[in-house]
Amino acid sequence: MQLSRDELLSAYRTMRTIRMFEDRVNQEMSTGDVPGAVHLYAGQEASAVGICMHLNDSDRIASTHRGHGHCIAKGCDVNAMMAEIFGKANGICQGKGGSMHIADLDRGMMGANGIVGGGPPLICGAAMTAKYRKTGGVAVAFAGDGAFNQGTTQESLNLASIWRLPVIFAVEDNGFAEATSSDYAVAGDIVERAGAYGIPSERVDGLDFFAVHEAAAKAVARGRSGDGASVLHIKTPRYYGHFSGDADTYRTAEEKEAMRRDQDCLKRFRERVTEAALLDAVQLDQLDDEVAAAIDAAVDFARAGPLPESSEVATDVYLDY
Amino acid sequence: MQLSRDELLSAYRTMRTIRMFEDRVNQEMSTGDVPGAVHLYAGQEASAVGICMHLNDSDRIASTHRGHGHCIAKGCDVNAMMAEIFGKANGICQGKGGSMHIADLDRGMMGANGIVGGGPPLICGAAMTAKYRKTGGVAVAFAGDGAFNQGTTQESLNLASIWRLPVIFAVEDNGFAEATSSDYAVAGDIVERAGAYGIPSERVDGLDFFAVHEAAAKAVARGRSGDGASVLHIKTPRYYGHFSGDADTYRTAEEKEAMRRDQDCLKRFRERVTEAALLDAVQLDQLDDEVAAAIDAAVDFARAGPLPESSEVATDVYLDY
Amino acid sequence: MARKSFRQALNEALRHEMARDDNVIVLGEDVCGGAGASGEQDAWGGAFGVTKGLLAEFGPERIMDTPITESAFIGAAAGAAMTGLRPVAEIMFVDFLGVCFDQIFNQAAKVRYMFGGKAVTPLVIRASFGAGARSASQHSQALYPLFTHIPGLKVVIPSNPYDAKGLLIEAIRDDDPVIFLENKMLYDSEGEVPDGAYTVPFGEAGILREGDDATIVALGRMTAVAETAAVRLANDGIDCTIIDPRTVSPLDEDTILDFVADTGRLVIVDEAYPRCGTAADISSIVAEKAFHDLKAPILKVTPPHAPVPYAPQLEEAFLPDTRDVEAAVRSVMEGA
Amino acid sequence: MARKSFRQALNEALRHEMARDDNVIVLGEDVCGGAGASGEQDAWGGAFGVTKGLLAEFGPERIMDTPITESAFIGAAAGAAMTGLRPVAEIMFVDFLGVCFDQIFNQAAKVRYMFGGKAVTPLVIRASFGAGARSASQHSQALYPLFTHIPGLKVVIPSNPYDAKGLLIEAIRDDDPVIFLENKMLYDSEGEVPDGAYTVPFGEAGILREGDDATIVALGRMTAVAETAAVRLANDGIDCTIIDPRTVSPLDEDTILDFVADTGRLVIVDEAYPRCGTAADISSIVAEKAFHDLKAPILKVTPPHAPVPYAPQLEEAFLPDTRDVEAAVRSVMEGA
Ligand SMILES: Cc1ncc(C[n+]2csc(CCOP(=O)(O)OP(=O)(O)O)c2C)c(N)n1
Ligand SMILES: Cc1ncc(C[n+]2csc(CCOP(=O)(O)OP(=O)(O)O)c2C)c(N)n1
Ligand SMILES: [Mg+2]
Ligand SMILES: [Mg+2]
Repeated sequence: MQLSRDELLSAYRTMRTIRMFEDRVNQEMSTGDVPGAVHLYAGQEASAVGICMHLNDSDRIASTHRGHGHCIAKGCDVNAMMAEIFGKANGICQGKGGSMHIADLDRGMMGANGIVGGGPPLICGAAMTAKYRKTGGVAVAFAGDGAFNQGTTQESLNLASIWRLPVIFAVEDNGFAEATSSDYAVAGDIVERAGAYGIPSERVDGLDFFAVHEAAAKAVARGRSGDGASVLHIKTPRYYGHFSGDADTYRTAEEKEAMRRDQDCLKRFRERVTEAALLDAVQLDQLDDEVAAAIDAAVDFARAGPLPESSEVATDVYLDY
Repeated sequence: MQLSRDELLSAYRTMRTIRMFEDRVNQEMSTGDVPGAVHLYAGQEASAVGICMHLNDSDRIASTHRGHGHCIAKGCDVNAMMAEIFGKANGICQGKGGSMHIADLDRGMMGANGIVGGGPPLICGAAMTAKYRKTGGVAVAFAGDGAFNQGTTQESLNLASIWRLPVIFAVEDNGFAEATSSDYAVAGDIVERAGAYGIPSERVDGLDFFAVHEAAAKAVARGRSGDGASVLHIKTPRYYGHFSGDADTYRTAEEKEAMRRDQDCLKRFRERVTEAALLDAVQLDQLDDEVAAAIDAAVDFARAGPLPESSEVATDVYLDY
Repeated sequence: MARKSFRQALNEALRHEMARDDNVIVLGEDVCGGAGASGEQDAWGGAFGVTKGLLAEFGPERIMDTPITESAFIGAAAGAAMTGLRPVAEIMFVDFLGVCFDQIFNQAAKVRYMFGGKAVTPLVIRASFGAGARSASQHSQALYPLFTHIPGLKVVIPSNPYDAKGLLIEAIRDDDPVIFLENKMLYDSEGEVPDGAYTVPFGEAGILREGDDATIVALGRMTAVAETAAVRLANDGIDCTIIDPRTVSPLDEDTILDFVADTGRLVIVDEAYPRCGTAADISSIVAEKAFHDLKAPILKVTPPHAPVPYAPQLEEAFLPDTRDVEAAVRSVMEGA
Repeated sequence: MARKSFRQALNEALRHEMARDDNVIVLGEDVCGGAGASGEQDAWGGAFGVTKGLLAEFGPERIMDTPITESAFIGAAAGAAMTGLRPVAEIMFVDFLGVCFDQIFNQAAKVRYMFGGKAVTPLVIRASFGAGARSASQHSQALYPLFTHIPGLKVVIPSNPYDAKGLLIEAIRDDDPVIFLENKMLYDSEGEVPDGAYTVPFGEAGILREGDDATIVALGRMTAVAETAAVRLANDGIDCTIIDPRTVSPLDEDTILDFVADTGRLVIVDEAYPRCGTAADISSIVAEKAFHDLKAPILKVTPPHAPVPYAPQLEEAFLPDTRDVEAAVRSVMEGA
């Protein structure tokens, strides 16, 4: 599938935004001004962006605890996200949700999720709505290798299969669920396990934006045309520890160094598009600067944001009670 | 695998006991003297017996709502079972459990279960005990086609696989979960789905006692020797409605007639052993009479049993509180 | 008005709302019954026949048999609600909540709050509950205190066919997640039920009887137990008010407090387990807000802290009965 | 005796019992941390480091990292308990109970009763709970009222390192299923803890302070909130008793009733949600059994009926604090 210059620029900008957002959040953690913990998505950018580029606001995604990348790729406002992480009233959830509950239903972003395996059932419902209304919409459940084992995910695969729901299960396999490796915890093979539900299922190189983009194109087309669900098993690295408090000692220093050096989807993207002369380096550097400025602005926005009023503690529990 | 005459007689006796037990419970339902509902196992006898013949009291099984057959095959006392179903104080659970909670831990029978998919996690635990203590014991989770979909079952397959637990998952596929067919509800293929966890998995003809017995022999040997879990996907008919109040109109009269006529594991067993001159018909008829007398006695035992004292309502909640 | 069963009242509520709004869909295990089978396609209409006939009227796109995967289909119902449908999902027995509780209490109940007010989740989850059917420990529980505990859920417990219909219509039209619980012993009970659609509001208790001596609060099937007791007590000159909260979340505290102010005596009859249960909840509200009106201890008439047993003699001993209620009222009359 | 942290006290309890009885095993997500990885094999010791070091001491057959399949491994722990082991399973955050609740409340809790007294299930499930760590709605709940509601479970909530160790040893030696809940804000708190093994019995409250004017009941981290409030109140001449029930199921009713008989005034401070919560539960027991001793309403100091928010300002507003307790005690002193 041939991508236009604008599309390539947009893909790169979004991936870079995610990377810089995460690196910056990581940095801000050490200031002590971020109240809660975060799970950073850095390293996995090609997955979120390669998939979400095919989606519009009426398509839905359900995300995970490691949700910032999905949110950005699905069009959530970066300022409001940052403010949310800082716990401010101008946050995307008014400071009530924090990193693990960023959501923007107008963008079709149905929420990060603090429960591993929480998203796949919800996304089946979003797909039911699309199917029932015949909108041609699709719904994507992002889930980690750990989440893939969860019964809720397995049940969702079954439901999506028998009802031919327009769902894409994007299984982001970063090799770890917290400190436990997927080699140890995931029995058998993810592609086979998903395929045995009768769902077309394929392994995708998460370092290669173009591979993700192409696999996602097929899966999205399948969903839109009424041919049902798909599974993408996306191998991808996790740059940081599991969460902001993780010393990450279960991986060796060499392993982590090699990962960052050899497994960088952004680097690969740059190489590929510059070598093919699709975009030039100067342009990309300029984009990097723009993104850096946007992230600076997001942090400023967040820091300047008002604190929530304590009287808000019990509002928005119900619409009407 | 060659079965001795005694083993053949014992297998037949147990299968016939289950069949007559269930037919009789069905009959007793209409007297109004059985307080609760029952889920009858008639038709599926070869499965319970073909598997449990390989087990001893220190091997464990976990059963389902349709548990009478498993209980009998695992050696539970038929009198005490019948008394339980009648809600009597001499019942196997002192009248507290009823049909859906028959258990006898001394026989390794860890309970019928009112929750679909409730048993597989428990049986993983029994297998952990066997493995940890190096007893060579195995643990069998019976589960229906409906239960196979449940997330608890899928999670148990994963756990049993990665820990190489001595578990046998006996998936009794009677084509229906209540009124919903497995063709509709089960995505993909059970053997493939189980196999994709890296667990040896095979389809077995549940009408053929010898096929079940042989497949179970391999699975049990695998468990005992430390080679981990197995899955048997056993196709089997369900003679009665889902439960005692089910009009069973989702199956046509012809279909049900044909099922009872053509799919009878007891008939097949008789034919096979008499044609091969392993046992003779007279002997088998005599056994039938003995079993009939035993079932009569069980009903007498149950009817004569004392009612539980109402003061027992709050005993045995805890060992110590 | 015609006499109709509780079951029929619920069925009519679903039919009205499905006809009125095509965003209303129904899903659950065997809500039709017969998917993929050779025989009747609407063979069950749910385990208790409540949804029977909807398939013929509204078709398979609007009422769907599900596999036995409660997490997936309850979660899907929540997700469908978040994206614009108004699903009515059925969990056959409330006892099964344990396999899908996360989707109810951490997802459906909390998305609105966590997302800063952005999510709207017009989800109804129907389930049968209650002891009395000889169904033993895993098919007879009440369990509504678990839902009541969770902020974000509304919890409805109708006691009669009229309320059942009106409350279910209200639940379907409500934009928050509603847990709608049907006492399985009431499905065959009858009462006057209008043919048309009407609503019974949440958070407004019903007054089943008025009397100056003592106030009894009872829900669901326990209202009938309270009523029988009240009739007997009236023969002895003890006049009771009976309040049916109808919804426990929201709870109509005002009505309860008003009557306690009048009678000074309160007995709560409830079939849920006692610890952290509904009776305890209501008692504590009164002990906090109407203490000075009280002339006697607040008595709770509940089952013991024990699972539900199978044998009839044991199950009868488990459930609160008329004598228990009578004794409690007599006790509070003595102020003891 | 040495000063030790709550975390270390728990770790010692596990070590004593694993050394004492090789039926004791430990399992849960990352209870070691590092399974299948290239680096450190005991990298986590659980999300809060409680099980750190057990792998080296007892080996991988006795402490096992699990996949993220709570139903399977909590159920497996129950099944292992039914067959003779004494598993201690960890659910990182009690908020995750929703994905495995059936195995806890319909299986582990009920097998003994359903089977007529035949099953013995010496299972301990440990979980962290509580607000204050800026972890938002799905990682900050208390939820022990859900367990307390269920017959067959014991529910333990230690408030200090000494109790934590003694109660955990008691839990592991207990033959019933025990839910052992650790307030995550207490892991770093310190106190005197003996080096050897000892038990703190279930169903016996601790008296943290005695005073004649009012009784405060508080659990877990709320005991410290109550203590601070009590010191301030004492400056104004209001002397409070503080009772820490330590276990809510069983609950030491006698101690609470005795002190209420002395003081006539009761305030319950609890961080669980209010509806059908622990404060309501205790209040209702007192309103039933010690009504005539009461001189004032029973006040509950709890969070609002709302999920736990993320932002610090909101989370502080959510949690009961010293001023709330002080105000409640002053209010009951006035009898209002
Ligand atoms: C039901 C549940 N169990 C456990 C956790 C704790 N937890 C949070 S993230 C995580 C690991 C998830 O691994 P994976 O799905 O691979 O996602 P990754 O973190 O690698 O992106 C765990 C165990 C949780 N949040 N929810
Ligand atoms: C968690 C749960 N969901 C639903 C039910 C209601 N139910 C009881 S048996 C049954 C069908 C089970 O089908 P299957 O596993 O195929 O066993 P079969 O009845 O065919 O033996 C259902 C849905 C239940 N008991 N537990
Ligand atoms: Mg992962
Ligand atoms: Mg079946």
